[in-house]
Amino acid sequence: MRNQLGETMSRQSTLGRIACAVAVLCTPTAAFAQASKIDAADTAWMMAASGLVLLMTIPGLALFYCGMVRKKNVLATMAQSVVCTGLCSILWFAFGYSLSFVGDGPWLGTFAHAFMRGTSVESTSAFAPTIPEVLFMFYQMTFAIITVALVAGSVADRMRFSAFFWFAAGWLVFVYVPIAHWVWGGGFLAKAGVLDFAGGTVVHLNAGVAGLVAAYVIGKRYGYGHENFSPYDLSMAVIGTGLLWVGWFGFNGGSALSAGSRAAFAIVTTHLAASMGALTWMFLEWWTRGKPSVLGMISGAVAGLGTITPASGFVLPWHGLIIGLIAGAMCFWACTWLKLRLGYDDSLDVFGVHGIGGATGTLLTGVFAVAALSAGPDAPGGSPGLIEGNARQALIQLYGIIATLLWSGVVTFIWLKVVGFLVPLRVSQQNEIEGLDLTQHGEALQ
Amino acid sequence: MRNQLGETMSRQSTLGRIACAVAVLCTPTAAFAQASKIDAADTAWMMAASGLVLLMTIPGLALFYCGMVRKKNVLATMAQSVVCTGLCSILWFAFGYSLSFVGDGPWLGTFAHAFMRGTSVESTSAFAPTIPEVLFMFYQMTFAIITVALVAGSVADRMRFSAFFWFAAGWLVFVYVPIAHWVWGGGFLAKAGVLDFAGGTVVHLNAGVAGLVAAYVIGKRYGYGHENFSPYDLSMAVIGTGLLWVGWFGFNGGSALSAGSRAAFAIVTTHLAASMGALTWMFLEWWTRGKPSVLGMISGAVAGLGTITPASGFVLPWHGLIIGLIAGAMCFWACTWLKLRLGYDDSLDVFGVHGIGGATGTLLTGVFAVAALSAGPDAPGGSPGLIEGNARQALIQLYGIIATLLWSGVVTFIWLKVVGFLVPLRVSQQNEIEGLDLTQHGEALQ
Amino acid sequence: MRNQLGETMSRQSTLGRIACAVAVLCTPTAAFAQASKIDAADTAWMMAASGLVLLMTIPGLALFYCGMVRKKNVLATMAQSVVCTGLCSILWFAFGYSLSFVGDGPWLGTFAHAFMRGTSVESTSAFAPTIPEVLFMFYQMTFAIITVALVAGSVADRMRFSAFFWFAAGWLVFVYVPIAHWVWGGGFLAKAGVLDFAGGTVVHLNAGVAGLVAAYVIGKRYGYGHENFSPYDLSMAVIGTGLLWVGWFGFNGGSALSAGSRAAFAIVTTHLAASMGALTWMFLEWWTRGKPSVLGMISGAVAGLGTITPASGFVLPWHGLIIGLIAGAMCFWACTWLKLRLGYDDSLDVFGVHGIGGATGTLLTGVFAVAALSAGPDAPGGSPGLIEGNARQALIQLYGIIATLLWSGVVTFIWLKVVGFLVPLRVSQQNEIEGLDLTQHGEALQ
Amino acid sequence: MKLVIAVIKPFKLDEVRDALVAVGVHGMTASEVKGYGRQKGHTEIYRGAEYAVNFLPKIRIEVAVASDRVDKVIEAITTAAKTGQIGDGKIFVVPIEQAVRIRTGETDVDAL
Amino acid sequence: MKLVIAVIKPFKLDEVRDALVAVGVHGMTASEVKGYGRQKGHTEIYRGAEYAVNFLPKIRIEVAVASDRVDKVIEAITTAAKTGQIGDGKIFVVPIEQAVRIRTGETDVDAL
Amino acid sequence: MKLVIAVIKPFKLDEVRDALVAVGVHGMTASEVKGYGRQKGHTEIYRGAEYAVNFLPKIRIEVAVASDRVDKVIEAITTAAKTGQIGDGKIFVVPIEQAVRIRTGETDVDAL
Ligand SMILES: Nc1ncnc2c1ncn2[C@@H]1O[C@H](COP(=O)(O)OP(=O)(O)O)[C@@H](O)[C@H]1O
Ligand SMILES: Nc1ncnc2c1ncn2[C@@H]1O[C@H](COP(=O)(O)OP(=O)(O)O)[C@@H](O)[C@H]1O
Ligand SMILES: Nc1ncnc2c1ncn2[C@@H]1O[C@H](COP(=O)(O)OP(=O)(O)O)[C@@H](O)[C@H]1O
Repeated sequence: MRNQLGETMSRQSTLGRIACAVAVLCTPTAAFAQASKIDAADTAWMMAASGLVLLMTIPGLALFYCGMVRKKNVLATMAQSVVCTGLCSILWFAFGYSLSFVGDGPWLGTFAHAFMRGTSVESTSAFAPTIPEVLFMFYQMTFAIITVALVAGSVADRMRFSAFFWFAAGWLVFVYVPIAHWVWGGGFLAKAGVLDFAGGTVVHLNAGVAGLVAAYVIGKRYGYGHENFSPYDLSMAVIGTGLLWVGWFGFNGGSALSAGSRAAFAIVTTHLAASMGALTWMFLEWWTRGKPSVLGMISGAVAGLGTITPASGFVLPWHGLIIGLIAGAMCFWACTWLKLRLGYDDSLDVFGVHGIGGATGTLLTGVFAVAALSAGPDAPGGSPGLIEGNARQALIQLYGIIATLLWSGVVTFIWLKVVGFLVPLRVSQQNEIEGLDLTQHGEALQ
Repeated sequence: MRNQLGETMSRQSTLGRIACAVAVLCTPTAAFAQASKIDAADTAWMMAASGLVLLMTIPGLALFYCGMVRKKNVLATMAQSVVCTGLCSILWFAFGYSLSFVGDGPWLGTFAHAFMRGTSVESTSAFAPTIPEVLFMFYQMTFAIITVALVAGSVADRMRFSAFFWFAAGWLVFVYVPIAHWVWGGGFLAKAGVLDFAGGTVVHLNAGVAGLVAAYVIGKRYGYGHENFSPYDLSMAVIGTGLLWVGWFGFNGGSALSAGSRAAFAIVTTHLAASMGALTWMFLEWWTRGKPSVLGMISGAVAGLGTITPASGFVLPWHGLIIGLIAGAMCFWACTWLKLRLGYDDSLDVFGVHGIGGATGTLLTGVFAVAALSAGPDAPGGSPGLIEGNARQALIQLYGIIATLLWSGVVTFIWLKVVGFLVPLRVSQQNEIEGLDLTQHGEALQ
Repeated sequence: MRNQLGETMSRQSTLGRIACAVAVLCTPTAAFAQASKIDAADTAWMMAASGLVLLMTIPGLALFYCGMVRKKNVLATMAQSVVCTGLCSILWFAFGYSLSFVGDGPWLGTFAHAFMRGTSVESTSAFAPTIPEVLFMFYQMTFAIITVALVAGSVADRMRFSAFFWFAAGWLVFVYVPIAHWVWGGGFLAKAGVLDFAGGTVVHLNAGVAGLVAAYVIGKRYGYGHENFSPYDLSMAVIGTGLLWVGWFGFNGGSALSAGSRAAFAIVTTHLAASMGALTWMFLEWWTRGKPSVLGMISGAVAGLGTITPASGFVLPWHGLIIGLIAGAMCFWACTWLKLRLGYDDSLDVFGVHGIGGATGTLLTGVFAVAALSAGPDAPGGSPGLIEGNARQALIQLYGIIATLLWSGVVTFIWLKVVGFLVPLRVSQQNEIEGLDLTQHGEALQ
Repeated sequence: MKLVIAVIKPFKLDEVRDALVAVGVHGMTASEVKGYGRQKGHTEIYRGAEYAVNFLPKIRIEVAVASDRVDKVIEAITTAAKTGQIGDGKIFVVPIEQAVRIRTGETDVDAL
Repeated sequence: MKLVIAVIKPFKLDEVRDALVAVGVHGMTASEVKGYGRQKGHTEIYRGAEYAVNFLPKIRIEVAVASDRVDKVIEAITTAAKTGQIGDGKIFVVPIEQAVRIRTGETDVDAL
Repeated sequence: MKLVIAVIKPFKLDEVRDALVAVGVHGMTASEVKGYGRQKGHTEIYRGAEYAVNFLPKIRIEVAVASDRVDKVIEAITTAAKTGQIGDGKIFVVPIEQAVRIRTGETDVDAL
């Protein structure tokens, strides 16, 4: 019947199509009366998980980021997270979800469920058969939001708000949506067998690479290198980290898409990686700089969280400790050594933490994956990793990393050029000195 | 048996009655052993939802509000949210709940479940048959708390703390409790068929109107109009907005009182309205004032959230976009034009955002309501709205709006006069200049 | 089979043992396919509850505490909560959990489940038969974290970070783990019948006593008594309180370990105690000092929350009001009178609020316990308290209090001396004046 | 030239600025300070601890003016800043030997 | 009359105030400043970036006193503010030509 | 001795300090101030309310120097702080009659 609908509608205006959504939705008059394969417990958990993931962006990421910038840019930094939430939610609902998760083409999905048309209160997605499809759409929406918001960190303190707005819109559509389809929506990377439980490639590597490219394209902040850029209020960054940390349980635990052991294992593995990441960065800093900073601890925690993300549902809790250790070390090295060598100005280390972390985690997933965790009725064998003798998995993971890296890097670059052609990407030096809060938003912290 | 008890107790002191609660509660010795119609999944979701709604007040609303006042009044503004939480919780448990949700008189409920007497671990309310009644009482408690706390925003910066304390107590009892009973507790508005899923009339319009009246009665802040009242720290308001936004999933999603599709639909619809509200306000401000402010974005988000509240469980996700758009525009107009015309000083725009939003949303519920969403075993037909050909619903909604507006306006006015007779409503001008933190609470931000 | 494993492994290195965990885990190839006694709804609730309890520490407690110190020590205070999270999580997973909850010796558990070895995705703990054991381990982990983090409050502003790190590690192992086993893990206090639903002895009294001892051992802050130590930013403490309050629903409600009436009752009882505690402290302060401070309200709320903790699952909601009243009064007295008399400098009143509250609540549990609430298949009789005629329970509670008080006091003292022998417990006076943020962590609020 | 230093109550700043502009002074530098004097402070209570706060928030204004306009300026400030209650503040006049406008290098009165 | 300007270490403020009150000075104006001098600062590290902070927090006190009491005041401040370590601060004395109490209009010494 | 008071644009502080050090001045005291002058401010909009902000953030530097070095100091500050745009700020020179180093009690030029 959905096909029929598709045909009958192909000749109609979008609004007409939307109208149809209602039609379709209304056919089963007493919807809730009918028996449904929707599970209440899974639904309860996924609603909570969706809330947790949104909490990661507003206020989590907004706090984490704004706590690291200078006073004059605090509100502008928050504005980026807020506007991403509003903008990406609408685009995702409009067609982003459908293009990512509906239709199994190798490159992209279809518009079949644009505006959730053709779905009813009974509908479920093949990817999450026990919860309402609208909830699955929403859960995935919160991932899209935070990925775009993450990128903003690299251009903080200097990108023009209007330019960011356009950048965010296009980046979601041209970069995030395709990659989400490739890895999670049944695209060619999924078919190739790439393992990414909650977003090592789709979210973190993707955002990290885009951040790096954006930092290069937009250039260094005025005064970078000699002026004192110390954060205005790190306590905000710590609060943000707490919310990110807890929210991540919804991010990784929710990616099990049901309320069972796998979700619980993912949460515990995630928590241990974050803990180990925090201590690792702390000790490395203590050892190399003489003092363990709070910024270091929270950076390590976020590094651990980002790195364990793709692995969380495929590896055991104690693997989380090992991955967290590697994450803390790799990201510490990237932020304190690599960054200086390469000489780019990624304001809030989106690449150093999420890019490096995402890639590392995706690779390690291929190393530590434990088949038993991913085994299920439809995949009795599960997905073993290198340690369980399946060396090929590591290569497949590498394949996924490279594909993501290339697409994200190239398309981000192109899209930035396009946007830069329409509106200057960067504020005037005068405005940069005055601060973005006042010049972009006409308000300021007192 | 509950009736028997009622009789035997009618001659006893409250404390005696409380004692009875125990008695009753203990009759089923091994309570938890018995079979129970309480559903674990619904209970899990409603416990989470209750937590989310409380999170909206402390710290959500406390942050949202205190971020918009001047430094000298930050703590006093937070104090209002904190004291509302403590005070209203006790009054609600004592008799507020029973008067609102127990007994189906047209005007008011009864004292039957005062202090939850006459209930056991098995008890459920007819309004939420699958969760413990004590949990339903608690969930509703969090609504009562935030409604009273919302009103505080209009008199921020100048109301005497002691006066606010008395105002809050009486307002809960004389204004909130009756209206909650009328609309949700089987009162005359419920019987008339007014649709209010999560509080367009009971919570937002109610708080907005009370705020407007209070602003008029208490008068403008010293220096209003010429002095610079810019907010001390909008970043707090942004954090608060994030918590309000996520908490609202418990507010609207929880109003389904079970963990199913309807809750999921309500959450998604709510989120889309908030997103659209934020962008609408942002663009209107950008267009009319030249700059998109962060305060504008979050005001629009809250406007969208408040406006979608009554509709969230009756309309489709994409309706959320339309309602969010209207919400952003209406509230922007109310806060930037209407307010100046009418010349009242509603410090934090309780009326402009919640009053206007609540009324708009309640009306639009009657326009967009989709029968299929509210259809269920007990109401196979569901509740259609104007678009589905049931024009009458719009009128019924109007009826609900007017009833709420009148009762809230008149009784708030009377109660303020009564309180003002006992203790001055307003602090001395001297104290207002020094700030409420120091003069009302003897503490201050450093 | 687990025993077999135990034997075969006893001769192997820890790492070897860890490896075995995998082995064991993998035996059931298609783990998730098999039928399981794990309940989805309970799992959903306990995952949410675990998140809520972690939220209490980061950022809840971090905010509550850092809001009460001086600007120069804000980050250092947060650092203590963050490092506790990382450190205690790893130790708990490594062997803390196993020593506390696995094996029923009177004094201590065993290493059987170190690193969760010997457990599978199917495993459950006898203490929580309907959720994955790994989730139970994690839930308990969040309790261990916050208990250690609580202690930090008494030595804020002056303890050397490195010393705190060592202190925290040892304190968890030597103080928390044994007491957790005694009361919750089937140890001698459990066998004696001590009732402690969510941590009156294990968490609050324990942390409070340790805090008192630490305050004495480390000594008063430089300038204590004559210099102005007013808090830098109480708004942070209020935010923290909101998160603690809501998180406590996971703390006490989660201690039911399932999503049913008992969890709901515990949450409501907890909330009422917090509300009453807040109002009680507020009125006492208003009456004795002339002004109701926000710090007073939140202190009262936390006092109520800490005090109701052991009772929450054993008493009725209205008992929460009484216990909250007593809590507010006792802790107010302890912080404003007792403290001055005894002349110790417990920076953030860990003893005055949590020590006194924990002891009071544990005792009152023995007074108000209602058998019907704890009655279940395995304990048809339930646990009655003094009011229900079981005076003995009050004595048993006293026994639990004394045992906790002695062990915590003595071992904390010894461990502090040991740590002090390895590294000075306190920073130099010079550093104390400059502030811990700069001198311990090399960063500061701008 | 003279440097007129005035310490006033914070909420009087706008009025003082307007008064100065009215007498033709188009520049000034203000800063937040804490003042100790006859005006009694308040006590803050934090749980067990009570602190007497004697330094009260004030605004310090610095105005450089030609010597012949000092009296007009003093009068303007006095009238604008006065509430008649203790704590209104003080005005001190200090000699300026040289003044320079950084942008142009102009000196003395031209620099103002 | 003279304006005594002292730059001291923040934690010495209370002692200095008491010392001044002891010698009969009942008013002063304090402000938070950042001082650069012999006293070496510290470095702050934020991930990859290291910043040398040379401006250290100090408190600047302004006290207007009758000329004949300047020495007593200087001595009081010196003794109270001294720790003997680098960074104790400075005292500068500047002439005041006029002083006014805004509340009463009193001038010169009466204004203090 | 003279007290050189300069009001400059905040982001120029480091350059000015370096310039002063270059001419052998090894101490100074800086504070955050708000300046009113020719440089026009901005308006902030909060929902319905618009506020014109005319006091702009500036940094005020105080440098005590021996009389004979005043010109060198003024020149150093001027060159370092100049952007050529309105709002660069001012320099005022005030006489110092006495100076003391609290730590040592040294006076006059030795105190600097
Ligand atoms: N001797 C002084 N030197 C410098 N500032 C002073 C002096 N005396 C008072 N002040 C400043 O003037 C303010 C007001 O003085 P105060 O004695 O409180 O009231 P009044 O101005 O009515 O005499 C004080 O807060 C302080 O900032
Ligand atoms: N030439 C100067 N002009 C103005 N302020 C100065 C000058 N030299 C030092 N100061 C102030 O005095 C403070 C202490 O000076 P410093 O040289 O560090 O130590 P000491 O006072 O022991 O000589 C500095 O932080 C600065 O605020
Ligand atoms: N008469 C004055 N007295 C004290 N400070 C002044 C005076 N005039 C200007 N200033 C300070 O100098 C700053 C710059 O002055 P302004 O007129 O804006 O630009 P310019 O320095 O280019 O003339 C002002 O912000 C203010 O702080």
